Amino acid sequence: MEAQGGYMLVAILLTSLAPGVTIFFLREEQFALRTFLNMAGAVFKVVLVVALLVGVYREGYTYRFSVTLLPGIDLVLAADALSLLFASLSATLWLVTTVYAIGYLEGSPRRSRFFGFFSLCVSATVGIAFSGNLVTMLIFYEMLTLATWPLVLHRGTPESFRAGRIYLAYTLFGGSVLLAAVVWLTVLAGSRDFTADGYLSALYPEHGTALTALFVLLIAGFGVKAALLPLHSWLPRAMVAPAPVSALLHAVAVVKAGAFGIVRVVHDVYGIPLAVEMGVMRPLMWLAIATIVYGSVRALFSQDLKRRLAFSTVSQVSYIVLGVSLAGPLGAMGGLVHLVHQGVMKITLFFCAGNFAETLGIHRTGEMGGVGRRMPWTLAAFTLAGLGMIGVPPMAGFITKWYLGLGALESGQGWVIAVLVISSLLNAAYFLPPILIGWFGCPAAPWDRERFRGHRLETHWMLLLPTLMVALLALGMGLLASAPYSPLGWVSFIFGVAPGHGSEGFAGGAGP
Amino acid sequence: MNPRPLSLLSGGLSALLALLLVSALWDTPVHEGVSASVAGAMGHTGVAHPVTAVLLDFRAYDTLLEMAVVLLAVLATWSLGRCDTLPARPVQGPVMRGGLRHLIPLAVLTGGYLIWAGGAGSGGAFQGGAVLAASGVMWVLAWPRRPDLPAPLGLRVGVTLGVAVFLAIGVAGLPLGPGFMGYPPGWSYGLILTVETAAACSIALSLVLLFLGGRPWRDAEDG
Amino acid sequence: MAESLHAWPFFGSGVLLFVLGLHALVTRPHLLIKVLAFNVMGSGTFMVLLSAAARGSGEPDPVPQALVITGIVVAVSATAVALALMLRLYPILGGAGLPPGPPED
Amino acid sequence: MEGMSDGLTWAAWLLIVPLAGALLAGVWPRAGRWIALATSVLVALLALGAAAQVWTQGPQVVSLGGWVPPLGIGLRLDGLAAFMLLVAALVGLFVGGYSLGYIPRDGHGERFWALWLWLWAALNALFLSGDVFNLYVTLELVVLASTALVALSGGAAALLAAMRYLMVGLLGSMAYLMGVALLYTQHGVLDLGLLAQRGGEGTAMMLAATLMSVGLMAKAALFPLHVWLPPAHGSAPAPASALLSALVVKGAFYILLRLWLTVFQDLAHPGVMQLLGGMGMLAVFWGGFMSLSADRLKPLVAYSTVAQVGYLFLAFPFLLAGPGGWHAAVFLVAAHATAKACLFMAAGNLQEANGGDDRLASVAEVMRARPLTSFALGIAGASLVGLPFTVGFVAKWILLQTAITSGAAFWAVGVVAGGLLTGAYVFRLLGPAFRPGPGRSGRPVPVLREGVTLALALVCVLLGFAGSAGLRLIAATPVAGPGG
Repeated sequence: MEAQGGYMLVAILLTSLAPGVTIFFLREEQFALRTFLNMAGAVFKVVLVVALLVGVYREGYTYRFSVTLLPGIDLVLAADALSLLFASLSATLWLVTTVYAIGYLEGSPRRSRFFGFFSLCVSATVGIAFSGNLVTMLIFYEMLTLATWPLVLHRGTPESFRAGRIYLAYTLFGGSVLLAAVVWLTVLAGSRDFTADGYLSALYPEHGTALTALFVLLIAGFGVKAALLPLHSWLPRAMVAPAPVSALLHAVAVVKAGAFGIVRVVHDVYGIPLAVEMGVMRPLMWLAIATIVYGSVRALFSQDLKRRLAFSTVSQVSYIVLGVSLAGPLGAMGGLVHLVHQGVMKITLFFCAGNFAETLGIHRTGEMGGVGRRMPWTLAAFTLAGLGMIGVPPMAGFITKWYLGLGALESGQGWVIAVLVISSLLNAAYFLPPILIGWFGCPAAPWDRERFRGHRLETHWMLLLPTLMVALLALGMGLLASAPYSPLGWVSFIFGVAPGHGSEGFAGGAGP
Repeated sequence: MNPRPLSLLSGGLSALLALLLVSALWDTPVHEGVSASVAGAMGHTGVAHPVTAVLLDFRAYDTLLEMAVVLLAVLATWSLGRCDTLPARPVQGPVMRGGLRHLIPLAVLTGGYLIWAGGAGSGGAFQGGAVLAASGVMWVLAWPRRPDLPAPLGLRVGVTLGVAVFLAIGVAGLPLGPGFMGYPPGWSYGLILTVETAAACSIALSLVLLFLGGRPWRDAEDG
Repeated sequence: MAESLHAWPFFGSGVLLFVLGLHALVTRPHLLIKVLAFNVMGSGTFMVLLSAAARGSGEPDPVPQALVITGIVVAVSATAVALALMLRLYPILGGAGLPPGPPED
Repeated sequence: MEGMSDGLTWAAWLLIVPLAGALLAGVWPRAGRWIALATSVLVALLALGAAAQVWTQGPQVVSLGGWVPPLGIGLRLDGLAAFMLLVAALVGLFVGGYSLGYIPRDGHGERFWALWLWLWAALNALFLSGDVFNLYVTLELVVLASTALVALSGGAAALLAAMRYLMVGLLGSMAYLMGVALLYTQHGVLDLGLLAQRGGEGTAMMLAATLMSVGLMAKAALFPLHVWLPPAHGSAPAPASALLSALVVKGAFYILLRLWLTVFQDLAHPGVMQLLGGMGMLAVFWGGFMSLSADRLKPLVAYSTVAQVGYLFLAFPFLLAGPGGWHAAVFLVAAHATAKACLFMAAGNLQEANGGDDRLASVAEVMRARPLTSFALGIAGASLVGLPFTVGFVAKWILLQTAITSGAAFWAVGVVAGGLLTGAYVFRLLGPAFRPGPGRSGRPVPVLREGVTLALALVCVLLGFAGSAGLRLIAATPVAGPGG
């Protein structure tokens, strides 16, 4: 199939890159211009992504753009169904988060710098989504590191500097491992575009050891950002960043970039058949399970709200890896759909946490008593997303767990369902208490610092509106899961499987 | 590192190096080097003395750069600051000055001869320039007051002249045929003598100025 | 070179000068001595070159002679710059000895 | 005798123009800035022309004045030389633009221009030379011009640093010259090409290789012969530091590489090459740790040069890694030259704005108020670390690829670990800029300078897309022995 206008992909990158770079050089007081640039870029990006979605779904187009970097090595941007899944998630949530961030940071210093790096982050994330080969993905992956670090430092407190240092240490290390792995792979197999079922099978079993070592290195490299088990501890610390950063980056962009990278490596570099043959999927599954359980347990014992959410992220992102490692289409669907579902639900939770902190000064779960009377809308959103995380039907999280369960059965590993059940119980154990005391409890003490009292809305509209929007989105994704452009619908399109059906055809990779 | 161990270490390594150098030189074959090529090419150059031919024709580019080194050294010492006082006190009494009155013209004459002689025998721009410079240094040392040196522009042109003339002649080779740093056939002798003269003047002046060790004029920053 | 013994003393002295200069340049802190040592090294090198030129039978090779002339002029220029610098440093250091220890800022 | 080929014409003008500019600027210092500006534009165009010439016609070795080596001196305009000329021209152009805003217009400050043009002329002569003795003369030119530039600011530290540099430089030159004497005694020729044909492994050759290599390593500031570099590059005026770090140490490296590619090709045994590479790796780590513990901006950047020079020495083990293995290190020259020049230029802006104080803690305040310079610092730093979208990333990629292709994966480990160390000190430098508190733009710094600094940072990004072209140019270097 002929590749269509690759310039569209460049344009999508530029919609956030150009405003981002411009914003750096704006003066602090140029509020209107900065806001306009941010919003225009975000809206334009969403429009372009929708155009691509339609193009890929209706017309079956593929989009590709490439520049030569070195002999035999191209920088490739390509839009296939899988990349659009991640790109549309990032674009949509960027738009919402931009509104939220403008409200959240109102009146705080150094907003030009903040929004500049914020836009660079989104550019990097979208770049990862549209990367057509591993080299390109590595490039954007490192760019994401570079652009996120200043946001972790943004508050400038000693604590955030400590977090920044740790974040940098982990991600630079991960980046280096990834670089070494990608170079090695390129030496071994050349720089090839991602293809369904991978491109390495010809090298097996001749280079079996090298391929296994490479797999470990690649997973470690991406695993740092995906917060897989031994490499996760930067994530809870990075929660010192402002709420929109935690929300968009640490719940969506950064960890998802890692998870997305793992998906690409397993599906489109190695390919499921090869990965299964090499016997690397089972260890990956164990790693994912360990991370799921560990994250949930740590979340249960975290009293700080954002920290609890962060550990919950550690746990939930590994659902994606788990889905992939089940090595069947249904499990993979569950994993991929969770890429979107977890993003939307987790961003809702972070927005709510930000609203509580900004409006009432609530930082710990114990302080949430009676918050439902003061901030019913926010708590409602929190409740919806929390229930979704637990996996209560008909929320989006249920769809994930359902497909993961089906996948486990399909691959003959039914015991994984037990893991899902345990994890759900743990989820319930740490999400239900704050929800319950929020609705039914009483404030233990007066709020630390209460703002927006007596306003028509419970908090600033720019904080409330995005929160409600993403909460509704999370609800809608569950209720309308079988619609064509829903996440599940799209994931089914990726795998060429009708939603709700079994494994009549496993394409195994990206692209119809 | 303490002085003593350092000294021992350096001494030991130097001795080792000396042994190695001697043994290496011992093993080298006897060859005539480039002398055959030089002898063969002497007919195509304007000068009769092989060393001058090598310096100013075959390896003229080396010599251009070498004169550039002298000029650059002058600029470098100038950039360090001004020479406040002359390096030595003038000697009182009639003997010194009377002697110099005869010595300086003699040295100038000798220098001039050496430059001219370089075309055929031993001598050349550097030897001549050095003798000229010696007379200049004597002049500087003997003068009772601050030397009344020419204005900066004159000095600058003077030290630059040698390289500039050489470079100009070298560049002229580009349109004229023999290429960069080449002399048109038949012009060699005249051009080489021109270069030698300019070079000797510049070198002499430069050496005197290097002897002063700084700018011999005041600049804004000298206050 | 065994067959051209007349060049031998010159090679030997050249090498000796070179290493003597090297040793002094490395170990002596006084700048004037260092500069002199550099010149001694240079003389040794030039001597080696000239001995190589005069080794064979017949006319000495002109190329090393030209190289030595060039080398001498270059060395003189470098010496002049070094001495000028030393004169500037003299009042600052209160002498012409290079302070010991590694140069840290 | 025979007519000039086009290649020689380009090479000749690349020597003539900067030399003529230097002469003019020396005679007429007050017009120095305009002479320098015109010269730098012209030389940049000429370098492009020369590179295009090599690109289309292939490498050329031509003799000056029509005298063919061994009688005369040959110039070599091949891929390696053209690449170095281009790098020098690129850095020179930007440093020139920067200096327009740095060098005061009052009389005596203008001496900078002549010295700068002399340095450039000397470097061009060095890159083009094909004769071991001629290389010695160019080396001396480089040493003298650099010494004068280090001493330019005139303070005690600068003079002392200049003196130390001069001593090391002269010692290195003299060791090199003894090597030349040995080579001539052994072979009776001075031309690189002819020496390469004769080759040989005798004591004289080994000793010549040792003397010349050690001398050049001292000039290139390879650990442990680096102690002169941080004070010299740290106390020179910003544009001079940029030139010294970006180009001058590379000049010595270039000669060393050139010698091992030609004259000493028969001596390039694995053990020797691994030793050179190992010293390079030690330099990477030592320089990195010293950078990490520096508390002032310019010493930090200067120590980083010590570290980055270490990477260049991977060229030697890579010589044996297969055809063109050393290309990676040469490409790294471009990456490091642009990044380091940019860093020194940015450091100069910050230091001047901060009233001459370059302690990291107080510079951070100025960084907060000067986004142009800080942005440039960030990009150049990223290029130094080898993060994507910079030329540094491409260079690191090629290094790793070469290391892995050659089966010497331990070099790859070294490169990666060194990169992490670089990351540590670069981010330590950038970190304080994000501390809270008001920014302070400090004393005025010409916008031109901030603009040029940022523009060079953008060049670091643009060159990231020049990897293929750069490698193709470097590959146009005829090499008979290992590495060819």
